Amino acid sequence: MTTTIDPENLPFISETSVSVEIETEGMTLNIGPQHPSTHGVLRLVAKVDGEQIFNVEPVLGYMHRGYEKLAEVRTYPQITTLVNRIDWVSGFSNEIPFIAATEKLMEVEVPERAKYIRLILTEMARIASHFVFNGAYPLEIGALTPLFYAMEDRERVLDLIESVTGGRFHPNFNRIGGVKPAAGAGPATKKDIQDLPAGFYQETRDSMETILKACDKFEDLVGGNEVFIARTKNIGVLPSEVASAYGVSGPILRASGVKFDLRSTTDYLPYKDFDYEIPTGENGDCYDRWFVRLQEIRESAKIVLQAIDAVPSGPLQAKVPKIIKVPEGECYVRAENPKGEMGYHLISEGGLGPYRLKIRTASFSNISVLPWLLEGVLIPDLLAIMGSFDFVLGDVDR
Amino acid sequence: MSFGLELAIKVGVIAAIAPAMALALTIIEIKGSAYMQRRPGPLHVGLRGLIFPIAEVIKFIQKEDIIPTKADKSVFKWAPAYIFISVFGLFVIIPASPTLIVRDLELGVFYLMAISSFSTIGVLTAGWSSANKYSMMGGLRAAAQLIAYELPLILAVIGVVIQAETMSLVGIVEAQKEWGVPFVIAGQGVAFVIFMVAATAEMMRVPFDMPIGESELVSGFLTEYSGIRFLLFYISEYINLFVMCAIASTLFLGGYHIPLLPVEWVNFYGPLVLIGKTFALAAILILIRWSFPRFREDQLQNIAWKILIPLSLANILVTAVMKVVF
Amino acid sequence: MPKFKLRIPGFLKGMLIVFLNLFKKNVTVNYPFEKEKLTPRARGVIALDEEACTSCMLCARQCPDWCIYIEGHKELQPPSRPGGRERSRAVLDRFDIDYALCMYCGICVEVCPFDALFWSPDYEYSEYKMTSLLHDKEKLNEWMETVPEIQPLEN
Amino acid sequence: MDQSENTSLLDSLSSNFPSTTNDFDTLKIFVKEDEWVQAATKLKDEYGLSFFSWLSAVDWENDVSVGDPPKENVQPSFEILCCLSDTSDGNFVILSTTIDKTNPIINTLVNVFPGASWHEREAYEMFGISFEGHPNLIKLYLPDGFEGNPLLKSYELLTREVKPWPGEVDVEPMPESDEEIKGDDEQ
Repeated sequence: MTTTIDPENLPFISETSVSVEIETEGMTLNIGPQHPSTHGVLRLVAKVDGEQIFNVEPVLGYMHRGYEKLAEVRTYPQITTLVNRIDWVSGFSNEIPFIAATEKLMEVEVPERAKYIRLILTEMARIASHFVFNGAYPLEIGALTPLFYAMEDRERVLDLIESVTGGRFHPNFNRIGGVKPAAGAGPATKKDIQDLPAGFYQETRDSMETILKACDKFEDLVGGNEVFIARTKNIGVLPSEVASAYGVSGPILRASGVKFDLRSTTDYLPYKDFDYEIPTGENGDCYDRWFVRLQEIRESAKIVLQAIDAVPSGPLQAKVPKIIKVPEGECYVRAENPKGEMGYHLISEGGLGPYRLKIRTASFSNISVLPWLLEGVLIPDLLAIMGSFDFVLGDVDR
Repeated sequence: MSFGLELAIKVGVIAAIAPAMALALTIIEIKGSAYMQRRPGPLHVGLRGLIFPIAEVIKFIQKEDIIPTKADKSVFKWAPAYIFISVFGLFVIIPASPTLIVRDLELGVFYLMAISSFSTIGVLTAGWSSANKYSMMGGLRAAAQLIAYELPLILAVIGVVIQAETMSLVGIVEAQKEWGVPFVIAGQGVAFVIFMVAATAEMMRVPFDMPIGESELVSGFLTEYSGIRFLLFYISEYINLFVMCAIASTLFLGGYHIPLLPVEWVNFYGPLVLIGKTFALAAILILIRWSFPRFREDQLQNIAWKILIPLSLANILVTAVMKVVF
Repeated sequence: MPKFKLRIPGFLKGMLIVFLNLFKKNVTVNYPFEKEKLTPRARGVIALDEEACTSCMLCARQCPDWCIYIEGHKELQPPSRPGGRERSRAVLDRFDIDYALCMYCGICVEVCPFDALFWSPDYEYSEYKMTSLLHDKEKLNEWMETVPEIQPLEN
Repeated sequence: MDQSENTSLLDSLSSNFPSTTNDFDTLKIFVKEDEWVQAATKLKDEYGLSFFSWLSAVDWENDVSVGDPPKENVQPSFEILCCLSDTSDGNFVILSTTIDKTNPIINTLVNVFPGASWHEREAYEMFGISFEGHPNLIKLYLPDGFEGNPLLKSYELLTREVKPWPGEVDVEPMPESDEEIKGDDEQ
């Protein structure tokens, strides 16, 4: 349901034609690691003339935990616990590409039921991540109430994830070869099967209904508001060539008009069995980036609704040795993370842990385009554009 | 009664009413916004949170009042006083009934506009003297915004003055009583909207709260203030809200007058009616605060200079023509 | 002169939504007085069943954070059948989990081959001093009561 | 995997580039060091692989002080990987070249893909590889006073040395414990 006010012919309130006659020397403003709206510890050193910025230089590394080095001293089951802490807003979907890469190297066939459960939980993680964006972005622009409504709806999805996996942010539910089969390895705990709990289907259907209603509420409350449109329309327009040259992926690339979604091209999860559209924006400004993510919540809710009815029965995990040694080989698997393309380049030399694990995160490339995009922009727009990129510092600094 | 005693009583009454009204509006805003966001708001303070503002006042008084080393000490210390004085000054001309008024100035509206532009100095000095880039930008934004919205505020009121043919607020309310219909219906509806928009900008409330833009400027010119100085800013913000809504209801909604009630007891129901109308207006402003994002300051200037001022000039023209015709 | 196209002004609908939310029930769970219903699989704390543990050190090895410390020794037990030889049995001296380091990943519970470790959703064990987050085996045994039974599953 | 079906890209690539491998559905092209930039521009212009995914390096070393050494010993060198993809049907190619460790210099891809600058800065500070012609080759993540290149295999992890491993077995292993547990060597 598009908004009642069609975005084309609503004229832009004002254009920022700030003509500088008075010669004022620039000021370097540290939008520093400690700032209310840098989504974490990102520091922007901005050369500012009055309110207009003419050069922004992000300083990274405040959140660098050195995951690629840690991965080399960990065994494969331990890395999944490490990896879902990269983008902590969408916990579950970080593990998927790594597990898929290991399974590909070990040539393990994942049972259907495990694939469907993984798909349902990934789409729920996407809904949770996009709700955080839906709550935090209006906050950047000054509206305080959408945050509370977004967090309330997100609570529903997190409770569902917790009822299945036990953890809300860091579910750690994926095992190589499938999903966590049982609570333990002893005679009694082996029988405590970690399958979907009773009443899960009914609860998910109710939650998805309320989430679809919440999306319409957000469309009126945030998208319809003229002040929001004035603050986000035609601001931070990112052409698609620049986006792909910098490796910007995910909702931001789709907002620039590129209809490219890794869910439909690679088959790391059975997305082919469901029909869903890929929302794209027209002119790649902040409004489109916000609107594409709102549509994606709707699509994910639809996918989950279809997926619950079609979950096949069967084992939860394929036959996998207790001590996992991945045979020699090298492969790169990428997945559609809520923030963009997340990929793992896994080089294994047959040891207990990988020889080298390159983690390609979405937000790192997404914000590498910011210095180009923030030339000559006013400070409030800097925050509107940065907010629309929905990055998480763990994702950026790894 | 000698003038001194009368003056002392009046100042005493105002010194009691103004903070009480500010605390009442604070609790309405905090509890109201909490319920709007489906959370209970402050609960454990006492009486299910209703005495929260008193707790806050005490908290701010006993908090340490930090003055940054590089700040311009004397200017930094005096900044909150300017705003406090300008906001208190406005109480002089608000009529709770034809006699219940500090002083019914002939040039009431003129006095009103002069005093209300005094707070700009307070905000600018606060921003400039805190030796902090963010508060300096907040101060400059505030100065530009307050000056830009001074004009529509004044031009909107001129329409009312033409229609009521007097500048004294009691006279304006009497004119509305004689017209039988409050001015907001009798031709001054547009002026009322302009006045409310300009008043929101004067009070630096959302959607015009760029000077205290939390997500951009940390908290604008208030960044370096703490302790009792921050309390002065905080209380004067809510007194400003009360005063502006009181003036709006006096000029446009008929102040202490209600058509049905008998005129003799105006001294009794007058203040209640005035406070009722003021709190209604304040409630609308509170609802606006929690459902709007924030403008960018160049959009804000555009709205002031390109929409509000031409509109208010047109309104004056129409009122003048109507005055001549009827 | 930018003009506002006022068909159904968006901000009025926005204000209506915020106004209607005024009358809806509050969502907050008032923590100390009302407690949120926990899902039985929530990973709150790890409980240890002391008899079952044979100090095989598998969980201490697999723990990514190195936060499980185990010491045990061997003991001779009286023979089960009269005349049989004594059986040597590993006895647990010390089994500490340092919850300051633990990241609740659950590898230890999964790896334990003797049903000694269980998850319990209880979470109210915050401390004033970080060192007292090191739970010894008596404390871990206490958590055993809070471990829920096996929950019914979807068909 | 759809990657392996579209053989059109595979055979058109293998015609132009000598050694392309496609195991585990990862299309990998080996190029000599000096053809690095031309290969990238060719891939970008002719094959439409205009999406710059990532660029990184691998430190091939025999005596490693961290993790497990490679299976058969390998000639010590840096392997530089650069992944390019297209934004239509999602196939990707990994461009790879090896440079020796004595003087690790390779020319930069910034003029072909502006997005490469941060990835190259990261490889510079993590491996010590310097990129010829990079506009501002300074540290990206690490604080200024940090010496050493962390991702080199010779760079040990300090905390693992300081803290004794709690998995130390001071009680004799269980008599009937199966072989696998014993084989679990120390990390």
